[in-house]
Amino acid sequence: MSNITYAQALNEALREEMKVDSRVFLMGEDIGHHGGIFRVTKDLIDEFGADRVRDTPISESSFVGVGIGAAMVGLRPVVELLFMDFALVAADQIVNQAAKLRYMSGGTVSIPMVVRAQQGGGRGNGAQHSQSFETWLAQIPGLIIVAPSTPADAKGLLKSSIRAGNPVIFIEHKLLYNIKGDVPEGDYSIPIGKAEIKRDGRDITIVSYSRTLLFALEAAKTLAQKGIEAEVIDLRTIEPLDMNTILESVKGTGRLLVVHEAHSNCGLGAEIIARVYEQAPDTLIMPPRRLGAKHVPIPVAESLEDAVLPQPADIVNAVEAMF
Amino acid sequence: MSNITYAQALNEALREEMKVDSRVFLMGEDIGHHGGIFRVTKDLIDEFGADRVRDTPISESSFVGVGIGAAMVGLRPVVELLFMDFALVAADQIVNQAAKLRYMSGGTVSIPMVVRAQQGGGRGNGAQHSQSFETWLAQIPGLIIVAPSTPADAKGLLKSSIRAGNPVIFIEHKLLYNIKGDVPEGDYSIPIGKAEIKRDGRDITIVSYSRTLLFALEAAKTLAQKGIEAEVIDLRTIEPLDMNTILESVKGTGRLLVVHEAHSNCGLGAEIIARVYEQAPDTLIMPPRRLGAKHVPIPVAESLEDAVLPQPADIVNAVEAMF
Amino acid sequence: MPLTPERLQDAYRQMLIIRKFEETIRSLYQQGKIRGSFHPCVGQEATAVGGCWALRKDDYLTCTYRGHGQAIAKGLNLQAAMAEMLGKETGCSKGKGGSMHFTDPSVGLLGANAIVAGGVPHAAGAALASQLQKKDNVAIAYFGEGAVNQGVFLESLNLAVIWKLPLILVCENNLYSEMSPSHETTSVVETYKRAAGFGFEAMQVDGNDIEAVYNAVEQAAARARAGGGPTYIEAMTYRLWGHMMGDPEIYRTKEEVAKAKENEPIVRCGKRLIELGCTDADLSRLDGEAEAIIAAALQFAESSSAPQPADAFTDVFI
Amino acid sequence: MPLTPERLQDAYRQMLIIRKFEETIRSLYQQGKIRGSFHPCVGQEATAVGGCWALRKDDYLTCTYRGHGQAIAKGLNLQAAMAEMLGKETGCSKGKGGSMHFTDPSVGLLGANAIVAGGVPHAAGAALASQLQKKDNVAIAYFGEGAVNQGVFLESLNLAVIWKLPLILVCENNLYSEMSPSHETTSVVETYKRAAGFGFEAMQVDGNDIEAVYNAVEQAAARARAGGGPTYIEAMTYRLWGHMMGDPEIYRTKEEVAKAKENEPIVRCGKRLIELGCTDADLSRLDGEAEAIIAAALQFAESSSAPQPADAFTDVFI
Ligand SMILES: Cc1ncc(C[n+]2csc(CCOP(=O)(O)OP(=O)(O)O)c2C)c(N)n1
Ligand SMILES: Cc1ncc(C[n+]2csc(CCOP(=O)(O)OP(=O)(O)O)c2C)c(N)n1
Ligand SMILES: [Mg+2]
Ligand SMILES: [Mg+2]
Repeated sequence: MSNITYAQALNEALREEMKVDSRVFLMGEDIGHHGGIFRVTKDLIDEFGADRVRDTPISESSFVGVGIGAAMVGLRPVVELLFMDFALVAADQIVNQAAKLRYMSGGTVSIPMVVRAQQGGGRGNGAQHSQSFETWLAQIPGLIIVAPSTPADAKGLLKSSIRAGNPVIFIEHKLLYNIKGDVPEGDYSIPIGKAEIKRDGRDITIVSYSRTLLFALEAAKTLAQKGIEAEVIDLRTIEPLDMNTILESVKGTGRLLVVHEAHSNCGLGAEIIARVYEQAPDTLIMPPRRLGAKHVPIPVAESLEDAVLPQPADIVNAVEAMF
Repeated sequence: MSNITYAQALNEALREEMKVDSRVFLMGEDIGHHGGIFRVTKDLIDEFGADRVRDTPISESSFVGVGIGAAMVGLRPVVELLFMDFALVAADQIVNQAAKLRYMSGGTVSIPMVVRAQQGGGRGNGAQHSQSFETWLAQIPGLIIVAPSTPADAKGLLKSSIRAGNPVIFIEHKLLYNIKGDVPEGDYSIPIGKAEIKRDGRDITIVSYSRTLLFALEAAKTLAQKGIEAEVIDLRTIEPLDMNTILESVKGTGRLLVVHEAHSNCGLGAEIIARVYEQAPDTLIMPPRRLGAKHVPIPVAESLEDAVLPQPADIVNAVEAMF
Repeated sequence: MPLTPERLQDAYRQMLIIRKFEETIRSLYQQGKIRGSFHPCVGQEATAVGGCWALRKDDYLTCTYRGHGQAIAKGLNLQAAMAEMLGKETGCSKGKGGSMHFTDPSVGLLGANAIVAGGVPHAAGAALASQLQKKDNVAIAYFGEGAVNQGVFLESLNLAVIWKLPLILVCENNLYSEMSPSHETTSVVETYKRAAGFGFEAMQVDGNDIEAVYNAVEQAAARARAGGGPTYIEAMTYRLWGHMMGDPEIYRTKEEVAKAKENEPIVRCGKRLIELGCTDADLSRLDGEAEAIIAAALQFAESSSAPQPADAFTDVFI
Repeated sequence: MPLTPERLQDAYRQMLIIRKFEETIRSLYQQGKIRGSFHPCVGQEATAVGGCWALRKDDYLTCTYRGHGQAIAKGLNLQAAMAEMLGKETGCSKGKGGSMHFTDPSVGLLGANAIVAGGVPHAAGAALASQLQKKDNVAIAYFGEGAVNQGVFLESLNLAVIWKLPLILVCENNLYSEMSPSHETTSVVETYKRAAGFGFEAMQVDGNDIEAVYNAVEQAAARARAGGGPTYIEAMTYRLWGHMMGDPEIYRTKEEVAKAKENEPIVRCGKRLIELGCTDADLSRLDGEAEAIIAAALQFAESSSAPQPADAFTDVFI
């Protein structure tokens, strides 16, 4: 175990996978000598060279497409988008191409590619640099979507993603990079598609992931002082969803709150609520709730951004209203 | 009243708006002399000239962006994407730009632009030409989304969209263009944000829109023969959602099924279900259901496509399972 | 090494096979047996055969919805191709991909694409993989002249040059993009000049002359294999049929089409073979062979079964 | 008509105002008073003032996250700009847009943009609107040399030429795109040559020479107003500070930056004014005036209130 940051954990995962698998290579803007704006690819160029740690022009659409082509012929590209918001300039390659080529080919090709990007708000980066896209991407069949909240999960899930053999959207959060945690040294992996209970509780199930998972844990502490014991589930993988873990928990608590930073509308909160009613309609003792960003673009000023994005206090309030 | 097709109704709306408002102009691929692949802009070039009925290169990103710029300085562009699937190559301009510029400017600019596109499957056009994007776009604050199912609604809503003063995504369906219906002659409009009950019923509320609305009506006939009277609501506008009409109906029926061709995952079905539990949790007498495309890309062969996209018989089955 | 007279005969038959494939599809389409759209490549067979035959089977190819000819020339099994058009489970994509998505990595075909220019970066990616692995495979991407105004295409021009990719870009300039004359929408009508502006080795060839296409691609491939980087070849050609079935073709005159027919690649290749000593009987024999191959493919496809509904849910992930 | 000596003095002061604006922001940033990122334009003031001053107030402008200087030169109210940086309700976007999205249509500023090249088609659209309405306004779009590899930019080059738009594209070539030297990622380093390959009237100018920029844009505007179509101006310049606050600048040497300072636009303009007969005292006076204007703006901004949380929910739709 070493106590390292989320960014360092990702860096370890990349380094270890590149060492054992010569098919793995990286593409992205300023990932080489600069080591990435968020330092995730720090020093990798020294170890693996500029061919495998490849700086790109500002041509997201093309270099994601290049990743697809390289993956189709057997390499394992890990493509970095500097901000998830830039997935929009590469959207055709992600949605029309990466997600569909295997299916449209009747299974004759596969796309073992990872697209990494950080997303989210909380830093005043404005509407074009603060979005959360997991619910959009979850609508697209053919993509696996992961969003770890801790350094250990980040390392283990990035390894699984690189090995998955399928297109994976690997979602980081700009305000998680400096979070520290204990991370196993050397090789291990966290399975795709497995949620984890990050806190046990009997009174309510709070489902979250990525940065708002930390908010949920913070809220759970406050709630505990008020006598409410929240079970906090970290989805870790958005698609495919681990409904078993959710349903199991809800069976025990009878209450459900889903929290995410992505906008509420047609979000994962709605999806999980719909599935609970489909798969286990009798488990809930009261109507479930979800909490996401309010339906406006993300503003810059702190007073505004805090009003739009879910905060720990909002979670506390939402839970209290369910008792 | 005249009995005309959905495509003709759209053509009338464009013609009439262009006549009364010189700020309205059209851009798109092959919309000029060819009149559009689906004939929606037929003959308009003869009346308004090639400047206002403007053929574009295959540069969706740029010409949507040009629409935004023209709208910002006071024109009213109506931009056609040949297939909704191509919104992906213009995604940045739609999502990062059109939807956000007004907000990011503190309300000092506005984008009175309509983006029209047909979407959906049922013709074997394959995974890159058969998608439905309304639920993705509904996640984006700053866009109005409409999806009429009848010729009369199509004409009236296109007029409202052009006059809205805000970015509107106007969703057509490739298999609705030849549907005929009675359409008022001359000027009228259908308000954005108002659903319509297309069939009265007391036993269950079926909410749908666009092509699956017709499937819902078809299913309702079959169900009536089995003694189930379905109320069928045509949303017409996806964003903002007319929850009042839905809640009012569900209050009467106690049962809810949402049907759409877009993929289920994080779809409008889930959203409406979540909102019903938020806004009127006691109205439902049994768990609500939603029906959307299964979570795979859209295949070509008929036996496959029919298995993936919701069919009238699926609606009948889903409803029967709720009784 | 240019095509020998013997190979040219084979290539002639290959072009006939492609032509007859498209003619068969048209008739099936008219019988209502084909779903979706069909974008015929009739008139463009020389770019397909000339280009793909100048490459190895383990070189990579991406193409477009109009790429039946290229897919077949690269080695796609004809029976599987025909079955795919009919949406049968024996199709090359098991009925999932249809007319616009022929794929067969076993012959290097990484996929036809229904998004204009969408497949161009995939070929660049395959070329990069070859370069990274120090292999000598090259990649070829076909696209129409309308594609040169699509962002991802232009971005890929830059990438290919700065990374010196073993990539061959073949623009099939058939003068029209859908129902519009491309010169109305493209600032520089000689698209190879635009590519040259990105630093590409770029040229224009007569795309209806199969030997010219073959030679250009062969040289480009040799250069690419030797580490010399990418080449852009603009092949001037003409599509003799409409953009797709149902195209009213109001954008061109019957005379223009008739005139183009005089210059079409199969007729021209036939004349060339006669010059080289073939007889009319030789040509008829080649025609008959092509006919038989297509008939067998059709027979196979028609007698195959439609996929089972449950098959819709496989092949998403490995 | 070139800048008169009197206008050049005003322009010098305008550049000083921009410089001091950025210096003030840096110090506020270091005090933790600015959220998000800040991309300073220090060293690039001549492209901003030279270009925007060659245009009319009712001409249109789009720019980038590095566009504070252009916005101010076009006429954006300084107090509103400063307040926006501090996220105040009196900011030009009421605190919603921040550093990367300065907008003020009343002075023709249609918006700075945080997506590389994202604002370029908007300028083209404004230019199209002017053309359609038979007005004589032109539109100018600023962007960096890194933007020339982004699809929407390249698509817009084609559109501008075929539609003969009254559009002026100004590439501020400062040699770096973020932390990378742009020649490593761009096939043709002289970006104006690539534009010429699209049929653009294209040229390179010394972007640190305010008069050169002014003259080039003035001529381009005259041409555009007369229906002569678009012009591409590559203005060679240098950003004296990092890409953004916190940039460790490992990609260049201190010597390179020191050398660039000798050529920086404000120093150069000062020398030129002395040549034209100004005294050192004149320059100091202009400096003092700029200082006072910035101090007033800062005072205004600091004494303004933060927006109310409820304000987050307005300004989405009209
Ligand atoms: C991104 C995108 N935009 C539009 C289309 C619709 N479309 C299909 S083919 C075509 C014309 C392409 O012309 P060209 O590149 O010259 O190829 P050709 O069809 O002539 O072979 C268009 C616009 C598409 N498939 N993808
Ligand atoms: C589409 C997109 N990709 C990447 C970025 C991240 N990014 C911001 S500035 C920048 C460099 C731009 O360089 P250049 O165009 O030369 O402008 P400069 O910053 O030098 O003024 C990059 C890559 C972005 N904002 N948008
Ligand atoms: Mg063409
Ligand atoms: Mg730069």
